Amino acid sequence: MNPAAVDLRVRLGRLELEHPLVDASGTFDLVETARRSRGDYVAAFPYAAYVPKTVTLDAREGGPPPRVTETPCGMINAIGLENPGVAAFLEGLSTIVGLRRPVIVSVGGNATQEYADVVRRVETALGEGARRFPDVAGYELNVSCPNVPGGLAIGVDPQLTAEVTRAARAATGRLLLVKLTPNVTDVRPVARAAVEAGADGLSLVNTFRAMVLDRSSLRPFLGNSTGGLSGPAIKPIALRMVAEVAEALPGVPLVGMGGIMTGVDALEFIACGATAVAVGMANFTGLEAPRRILDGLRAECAARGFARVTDARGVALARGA
Amino acid sequence: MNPAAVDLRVRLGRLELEHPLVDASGTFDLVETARRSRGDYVAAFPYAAYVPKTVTLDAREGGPPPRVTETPCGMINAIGLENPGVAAFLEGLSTIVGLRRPVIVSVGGNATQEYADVVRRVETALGEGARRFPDVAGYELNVSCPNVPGGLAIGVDPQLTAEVTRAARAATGRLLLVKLTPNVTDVRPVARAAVEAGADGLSLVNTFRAMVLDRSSLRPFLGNSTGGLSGPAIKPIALRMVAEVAEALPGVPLVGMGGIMTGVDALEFIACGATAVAVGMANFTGLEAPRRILDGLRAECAARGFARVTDARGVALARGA
Amino acid sequence: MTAAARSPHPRRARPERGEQWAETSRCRVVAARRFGAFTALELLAPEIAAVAWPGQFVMVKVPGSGFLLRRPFSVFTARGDRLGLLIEARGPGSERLADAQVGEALDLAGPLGAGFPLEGVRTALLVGGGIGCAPLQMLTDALAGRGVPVMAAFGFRDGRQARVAAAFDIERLWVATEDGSVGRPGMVSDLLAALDAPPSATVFCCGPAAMIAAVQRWAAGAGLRGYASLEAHMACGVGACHGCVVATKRGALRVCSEGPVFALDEVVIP
Amino acid sequence: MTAAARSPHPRRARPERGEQWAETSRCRVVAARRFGAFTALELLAPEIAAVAWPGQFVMVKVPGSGFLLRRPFSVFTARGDRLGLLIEARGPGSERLADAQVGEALDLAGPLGAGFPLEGVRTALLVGGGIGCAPLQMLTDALAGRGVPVMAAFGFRDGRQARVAAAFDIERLWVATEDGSVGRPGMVSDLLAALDAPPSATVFCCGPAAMIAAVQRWAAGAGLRGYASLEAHMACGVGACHGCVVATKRGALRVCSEGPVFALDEVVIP
Ligand SMILES: Cc1cc2nc3c(=O)[nH]c(=O)nc-3n(C[C@H](O)[C@H](O)[C@H](O)COP(=O)(O)OP(=O)(O)OC[C@H]3O[C@@H](n4cnc5c(N)ncnc54)[C@H](O)[C@@H]3O)c2cc1C
Ligand SMILES: Cc1cc2nc3c(=O)[nH]c(=O)nc-3n(C[C@H](O)[C@H](O)[C@H](O)COP(=O)(O)OP(=O)(O)OC[C@H]3O[C@@H](n4cnc5c(N)ncnc54)[C@H](O)[C@@H]3O)c2cc1C
Ligand SMILES: Cc1cc2nc3c(=O)[nH]c(=O)nc-3n(C[C@H](O)[C@H](O)[C@H](O)COP(=O)(O)O)c2cc1C
Ligand SMILES: Cc1cc2nc3c(=O)[nH]c(=O)nc-3n(C[C@H](O)[C@H](O)[C@H](O)COP(=O)(O)O)c2cc1C
Ligand code: FES
Ligand code: FES
Repeated sequence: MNPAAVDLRVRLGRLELEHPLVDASGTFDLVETARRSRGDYVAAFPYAAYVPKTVTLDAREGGPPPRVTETPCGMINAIGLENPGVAAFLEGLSTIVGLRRPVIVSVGGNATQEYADVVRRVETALGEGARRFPDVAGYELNVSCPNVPGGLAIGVDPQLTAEVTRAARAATGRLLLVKLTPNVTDVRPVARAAVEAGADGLSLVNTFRAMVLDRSSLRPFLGNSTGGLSGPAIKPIALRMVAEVAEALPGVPLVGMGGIMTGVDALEFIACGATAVAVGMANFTGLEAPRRILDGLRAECAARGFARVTDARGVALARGA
Repeated sequence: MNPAAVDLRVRLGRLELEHPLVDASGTFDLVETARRSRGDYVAAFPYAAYVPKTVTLDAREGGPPPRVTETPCGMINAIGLENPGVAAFLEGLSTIVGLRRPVIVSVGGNATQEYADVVRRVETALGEGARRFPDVAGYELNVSCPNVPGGLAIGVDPQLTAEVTRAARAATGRLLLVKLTPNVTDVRPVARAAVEAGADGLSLVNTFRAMVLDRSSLRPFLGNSTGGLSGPAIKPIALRMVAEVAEALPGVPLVGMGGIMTGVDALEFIACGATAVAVGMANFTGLEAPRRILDGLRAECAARGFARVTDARGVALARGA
Repeated sequence: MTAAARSPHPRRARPERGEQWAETSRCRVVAARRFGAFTALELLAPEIAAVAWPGQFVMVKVPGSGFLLRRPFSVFTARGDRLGLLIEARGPGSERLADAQVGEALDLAGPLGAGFPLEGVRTALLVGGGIGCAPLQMLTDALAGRGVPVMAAFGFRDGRQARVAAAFDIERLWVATEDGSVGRPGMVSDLLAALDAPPSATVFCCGPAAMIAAVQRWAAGAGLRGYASLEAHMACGVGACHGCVVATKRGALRVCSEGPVFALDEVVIP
Repeated sequence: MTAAARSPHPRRARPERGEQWAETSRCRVVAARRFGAFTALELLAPEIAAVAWPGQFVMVKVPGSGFLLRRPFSVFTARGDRLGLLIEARGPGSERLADAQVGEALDLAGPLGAGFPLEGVRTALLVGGGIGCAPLQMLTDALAGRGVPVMAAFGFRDGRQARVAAAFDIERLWVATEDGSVGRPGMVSDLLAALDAPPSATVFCCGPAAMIAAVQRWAAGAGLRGYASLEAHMACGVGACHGCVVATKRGALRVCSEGPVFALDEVVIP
């Protein structure tokens, strides 16, 4: 089968995507990339939708350095949600008004109410002048921000997750995704709570809480002591979680991620029930990563006789998704 | 500092160990090794204590093949607790009566009562003829066996874990360790429950529930669909969990494990608060692995000026362990 | 220092079905020859070569940091101090090994596994499919040493694979290819009917599951006894982890320690 | 096809402080020379060499499957179509790169970062510690092209490190070693007092944090302005991930995009 003939289009809830690949929040900054790259990078944006770094109501300084390093087949990060706050975020967004792809705004917060506040601020800006911005198609609620006593996240608690989701749902009619944390005993109750509270779909997984030591001092390497593990190392756990949620909540669109470096990796998440997939750490291997993964996905579909990428969805599951 | 001068002895509860390295349950079979190796492998056993594969009351067939494969910087297994049952286990144990190191029997079970039954069977055998066996110094309760509805393990539930521990505690006066599963939102409540129910120490971590697909069929590769991830890929998560438990339960002896391949890796777990460390996947890289790791640990202690390996314990923690 | 260097051992006669040694040794590649899709490596491995038994295998460490588990490879030849391996690149690890350069040292553990029983064999019919032919050269050598007549039938996918026949030194060797480019067109099982194997023959086969199932059916029909060498994904290679079990009529058995050779009629192909 | 092949671009004049390009290109190693603890690699990299600015860096992909994140290396030289890197093996990745063979192709992204400002510099005092001397050769070349006089002071741990001085083409170069084996015994900061830098001099420094702090104090005392090039662990190298921030008086700034060069007096060494 001719790879060029493979139909890569997918439907993420109400959203039509040209292909299943989006960037994972926090790993690709189109505003920065456009600023520093030759050619019209905004027009040439390789992903089917743009998920910027998580934005909070007010600016956040983030954690103390060092913030990143490599681990066996992965990396750890403790950026600590550094971001310029929603107002500056909207300024930046307006510089890529020419983007021909939808934007899914990743929203963070400490208090459960903060999420809805950010959503409202974006809705207000869009209401006042949508033509100043690219097409904001929806939101992804990053419920991995620590909140619960002991440093755990909102996303470990089905009830808190439902609260955050409900408030955001009330603030927007656009696509609403909730991004699940993998640091839980069972991801399904949280997934179910988010969907019952109004989420249109779910993204998973965020990073795994982890720790790296400085090899000479044996003290925690990261300024923040612990951080989030991502990359190929976690792929087998991420695949298991995506498959679990796909089986527990058939029909709910999922954005799968965790260690996607190649087209086969992307296809594996789709086989486990994902509608779309997000590329995180691979962005750090070079700007050509998304194209390479997309070309790989197309070739892998063709080699296996999938005329539509949606034909591969759920083939790894006990019953289709 | 001269590596040979480093004092590697540690005290795991009431147990004196010559050095901190033990084998991780299920990854080293001394009975088999002795049978197939030249020389007196029982006398030359490289670990400070022998932890055999988990044994259950009755023989278990284990899961359907395939059961293992490599993953990025790790491996996945779904052995499914195959074992010949406690009676045959004791027969095997008697063939290595010449072992000069203590044995820590790893115990599994489905019902919470099964653990205590296995412990009692071992105690009875020892009572009837301790000289037929090597020195059985204690037990490690493997609470990762699926039990809870939905395929979760006893070890995800503090109460079930306490129940299992209490029953086993009543059945033996020997060292009692509980081996924690990492597939939990917060490992500390389970750790605390085990200690309050009578555990002398804790081992962590067991494997992470994960999934690997067959690259050509895109169906789950393992016969059992999901399996347990181990190896260097998980080391940063395992280190975080060991540090968390060490900080939450100071003074409780911990056996740390997860991806230890080198002396530095072992030292890192000790820096995170472990008293002893277990070597799992590394055993599959070659029979010389334990010696290599032990020599590395000694050299790394010397290079950092730790005259005693215990001087390194907890140096990565907010306060010492 | 390698384990081998630590514990030198005298040359001994090969015990029936072979001893299993988990010790590792570093072995220099002294020759590497391509045969179509396969590469024949010759290694200087006096200790393993001295005691290897036909049907045994070695666990090879793939050089480079990207590989953790060792890869199992059958003993292709064991002549003097030389150990031969025949490698098909089927994934990143075997690809790297197929690219091994003369002079490079590989880390081998073995020989491992229970090899082919040779006691009482009067005539031998060897059946190999694809890379499954690898253990059959050493078997031929051992049978020849005992004066046992050998007939062999190898099946390959295509002409490129079939070029490996040139790496073998078996007098009566028939070849089939699925694409018909070399030898008889079709599967190796089609060859079997055409060979008139004497009823006293013992069948030794190694290859893909489907081939083993076909040989099993044919041998049962022809009333021949025999052995099959099986593959399984392995972790330890020494019977410790129970990762490599296959279904047999005696229950799930470990390919690495209770196999890789099993009685042909006890094998259960799923 | 590399990104560079997709979008060929004309040679352009170097813009002030350099443009930042995230595109990757495969660059052949044309020379590799050892200088004690360091290796100087020369790469055929016409596109990067044409536009690189002193103080910029490239993100290099370490060959082999064991490495995922790229490693940052300063532009050591950019002469014609050749790009020079100076590499100290400090871990597995830099070790592998220091072992790069002539003929091997490396995957580079860059040039990246904001380099040293050269506008208005009348005399330059370059201060390098250990591998921190790497960006100072290209800086010297650029300053020489503008007719700016250059003095340089390099500090090394020992004689083995100091051998890298031979890789430099700087007329007025003083060296200090901590073990006293070469040049003045002591730290590079001890050298500074001895040099009588004119009050109009601009200080350019790169090296370990402790050295930068010492230079900062000395320059403040001497009333000299200057710049420091900093290191940080990086993921993206292009300002996207905020992984590489360092503390400055203007808050946490990204070494990869807002640096690696910062005003000497705004740097906050923890
Ligand atoms: C007893 C035995 C003898 C063998 N003899 C030979 C031989 O002589 N020549 C030869 O070319 N091949 C032989 N094989 C198969 C060979 O081991 C695999 O092709 C090889 O391990 C694949 O590794 P990879 O990294 O290339 O593939 P990958 O698929 O990337 O490997 C991933 C993991 O799966 C395992 N694996 C993948 N395929 C197989 C397989 N077919 N069998 C066992 N494990 C596998 C690998 O060892 C590794 O742990 C033998 C296998 C067994 C069990
Ligand atoms: C702007 C900049 C310019 C540099 N220029 C040079 C140069 O010209 N020559 C040279 O030899 N070195 C230079 N370095 C340092 C070089 O990047 C590191 O030595 C190298 O990344 C270490 O990688 P590794 O795999 O050997 O070490 P490991 O410690 O195994 O690396 C693990 C991870 O940490 C990162 N890392 C480790 N040490 C450093 C470090 N000191 N700085 C940044 N990241 C680090 C690695 O990139 C990798 O992601 C520069 C660093 C920066 C930030
Ligand atoms: C440097 C870095 C920053 C990240 N920042 C965010 C973030 O701001 N919001 C978020 O939801 N996820 C964030 N993530 C998580 C990723 O979006 C993604 O869930 C995770 O990295 C797994 O994908 P990967 O293995 O492909 O990297 C970040 C990850 C990395 C590596
Ligand atoms: C093949 C295999 C079998 C295992 N069997 C057991 C077991 O029977 N009981 C147990 O408690 N843990 C078992 N484990 C888990 C290990 O003891 C250890 O907790 C885990 O592998 C993490 O260590 P590692 O990363 O060093 O392998 C097994 C692990 C592997 C890889
Ligand atoms: S591979 Fe471990 S038992 Fe066979
Ligand atoms: S390394 Fe990503 S912002 Fe600097």
